[in-house]
Parts: sequence; structure tokens; C-alpha cells
Amino acid sequence: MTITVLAFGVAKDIFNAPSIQLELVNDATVMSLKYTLEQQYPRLKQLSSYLIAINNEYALPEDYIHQRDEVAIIPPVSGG
Amino acid sequence: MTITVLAFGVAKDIFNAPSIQLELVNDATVMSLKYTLEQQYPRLKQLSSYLIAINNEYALPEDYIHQRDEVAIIPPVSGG
Amino acid sequence: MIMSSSPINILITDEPLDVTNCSQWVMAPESGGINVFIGTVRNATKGRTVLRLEFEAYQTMAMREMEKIAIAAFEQWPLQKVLIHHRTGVLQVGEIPVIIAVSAAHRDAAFTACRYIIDTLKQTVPIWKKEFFEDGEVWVAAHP
Amino acid sequence: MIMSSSPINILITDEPLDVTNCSQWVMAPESGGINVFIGTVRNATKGRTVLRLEFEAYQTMAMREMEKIAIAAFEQWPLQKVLIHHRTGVLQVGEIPVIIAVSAAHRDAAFTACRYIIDTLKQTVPIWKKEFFEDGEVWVAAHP
Repeated sequence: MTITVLAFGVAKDIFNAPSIQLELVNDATVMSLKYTLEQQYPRLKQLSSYLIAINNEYALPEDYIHQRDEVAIIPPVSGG
Repeated sequence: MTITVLAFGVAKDIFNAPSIQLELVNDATVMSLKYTLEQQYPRLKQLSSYLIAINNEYALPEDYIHQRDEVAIIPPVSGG
Repeated sequence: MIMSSSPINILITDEPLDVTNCSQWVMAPESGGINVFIGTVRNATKGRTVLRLEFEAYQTMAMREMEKIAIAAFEQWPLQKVLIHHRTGVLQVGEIPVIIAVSAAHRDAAFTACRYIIDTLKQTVPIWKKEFFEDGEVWVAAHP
Repeated sequence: MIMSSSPINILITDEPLDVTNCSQWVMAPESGGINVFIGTVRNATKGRTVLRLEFEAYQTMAMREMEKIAIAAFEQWPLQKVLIHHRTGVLQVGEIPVIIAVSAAHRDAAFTACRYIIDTLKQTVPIWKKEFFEDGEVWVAAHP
């Protein structure tokens, strides 16, 4: 399946775009998404940490990603 | 010596005036001032507590009162 | 009121207090956080309906005690500016008897100092509050 | 923004934030104390001169996370109203990225909840800050 990954903050700089398309196996986990992302964008590994959000909620590594989910990469937040 | 005692809050109600004149021995202490006040205004003893200020500073029981000092009776404060 | 070149701004007034003025006064380019405490007249106390309040101050001494508190706050925390404004006279429900505003480079100092100032003000500053109920009035804290 | 009949008021906007509006919104006849935290853009960080900041939000998720924090505050303390406003876009030194305002019958709840909200917001809400220096720019907290 093809999913869109939204990017914010430093992740947008790393992708050089506000979102990217990514090819994943059906029902991939967050963990496998992160692995795939880091293969294509090695600079992600230099972040102090980052999380994945699915449908506007923080996701756990073992959570599944489905076809039409809104997926986003969340670098360390610094609002306020 | 005659001193003026300023009154605020409930003390003004007890004195029924914003200040009173009081006859004290020279160099009376705060303790003796309170004793004299309570003789003349027994309702003061019903306060939960009260302090004396001399020249805009809280005074200790053993502090002396002098002729031209600004003396005030400070019932429990409740500002803010 | 102390001159605005001072980092301390103390006021006792019978005019309405102004939240905007107070928060703007403490802002500084070196500040990252401002904490503001706004006291408001509540419509009830211990289940009884409050109609209005009256505040009376021993003006000269209250100004001195408020300044002492501000100085003590500067001695304890790294602050930029401290403002303490207190209103006197008759206040209706919803009106503002007190505003405290503190600015600091970091929010921890601003929060902690603001809390210290209002807590200490309520203990030491010679200002008295009278509560007016439908069936009477009472000087708060006067009697056990 | 949630309707004003709700006790929660959440906003993310690229317009300037308004301290007066925010503090007035949380006022209630049942409230005795209001605590307001105002974040301001500081002119330096770790000794380096800051020229300006830029804030970017994951708008939909940030709104949800801010609302979660407000609800969690209501669950923990007896509060009247909670307001969380965050600005996005480019901000100059002295401008206001965030205002949090909390009203409660008693000041302890207002102070504690306001502090909880800003601390939690900085940990969980997907908003990012870029610092602009004379010789470059950096997304805050991105790298170890």
C-alpha cells in the first residue's frame, strides 16, 4: 500500500517537503514504518528522538498502519 | 505622654473612630499599650489576634513607643 | 507608584485595575515567561452569597510591606520585573482586588515568585476585606 | 475555538494573541483566582542573540492534544475555566507565542493547573519552534 507521511519541523527539512509518499506492506507496524523511513532518510537517525502519529494520536511501535490513515512524523516538540 | 492610635478594619468599628488618643507613660512598651487598649476596649480581646505597628513597621511586644511615633492597631489582615 | 525604570511597580488605588497594563509593564526582551495572578471577587464564601466586598488599606504601611515582598522575591529568584497592584474601596462580584505580575527568563521562577508574592501579601500586608451578605457584613478573619 | 459556553477555550492562530481577551474569557462569578501564563519571545538563548522565532503546528493534532490537557486539568483540580491559545508563524522578540489562563474558586488550583498545562503542552503538543540567529537557524530540541 502507498501511504502519505506528513512532516513537520526538522522532519520537513529532512524530507525537503511537507509530506512524502511511502510504499509499505499492508498492515505495516509503526516500527517497520520507522525502519523504512530511516533507510530512505538516514538523517532521521540523527534526531534526538521522533514519534509517529496515526490519525492525530501518538502511536506505539506495535500499532498497525492502514491504507487511509493520516500518518505524521513528530520530531521532538518545542512549542510554548 | 499622649499618643494617637490609628485603627483599621474591625478595630475601627471597635473604637468607633479611625483613631483614638491614648494616655501612656513615657517609653511605654507595645505590651503595655495593648494592655491599656484592652482595658478601655474589651472587645479587642475577642479578636483572633492583632498586632501593633510603629512608624509603618510591625512591632514586637518589647518595643518602646515614643512621643511622636505613628502607632497603628493591625487586626488580622485579609487583603488579596 | 515607583518610577518605571525600577523593576518594581507597587500601587494601591481605588480605581479599577488594568490587566493589560500590568502584564505589559512586566514584559521585557530578556523575559521568556510571565506569570500573572488576578484576584476576583467571588459570588459566595463558605456557601453564603456575597453581594460585594470592601477593601481598606493602611496605605503607607501597605505600600512598604508590598515593596518588601517584591524585594524578597528578587532576592530569592532570578526575576526581570515584579508588579503588585491592589485596589481599595467597594468592589462588585467579578471585579479585581489584586493583580500580581512577574516576568523572568524562565517560567519556573515566574510561577514560584508569583505564588510566593500573593501568599505573603495575604499574610503580611495591612489591607482588610469586609464581606457584605444579604443579612449583614463581616471583617474577614477578624474573629476566631 | 470551542464555543464559549464550554469551559474550555482552545485556539491555534497566526494572529497576535490578546492577554485581555484571554483573562476576561476565564473570569466567572464563582472564581476567586485567575492564573495566567504568558510566554514571550526572549532576545537570547544560551547566550546567543535571538533575532526572531518561527512556530509551526500540526494544527489538527495540536488542537486535540491541547484539549486533552485541558480536560486532564479539569479532572485533577476544581477549576472554572481553562484557556490555551498558541500562536504560529514568525514572531519577533517580545511577542507572545502562548497564553494559558485558568480560573478557579481558590488560587491553589489555578496556579497548580496553569503550571501543569504549560509543562505538559511543552512535552506533548505537536508544535515546533525554530530559532533564528545572526549566523543561522535551528529547530529547537531536534538534535541531542
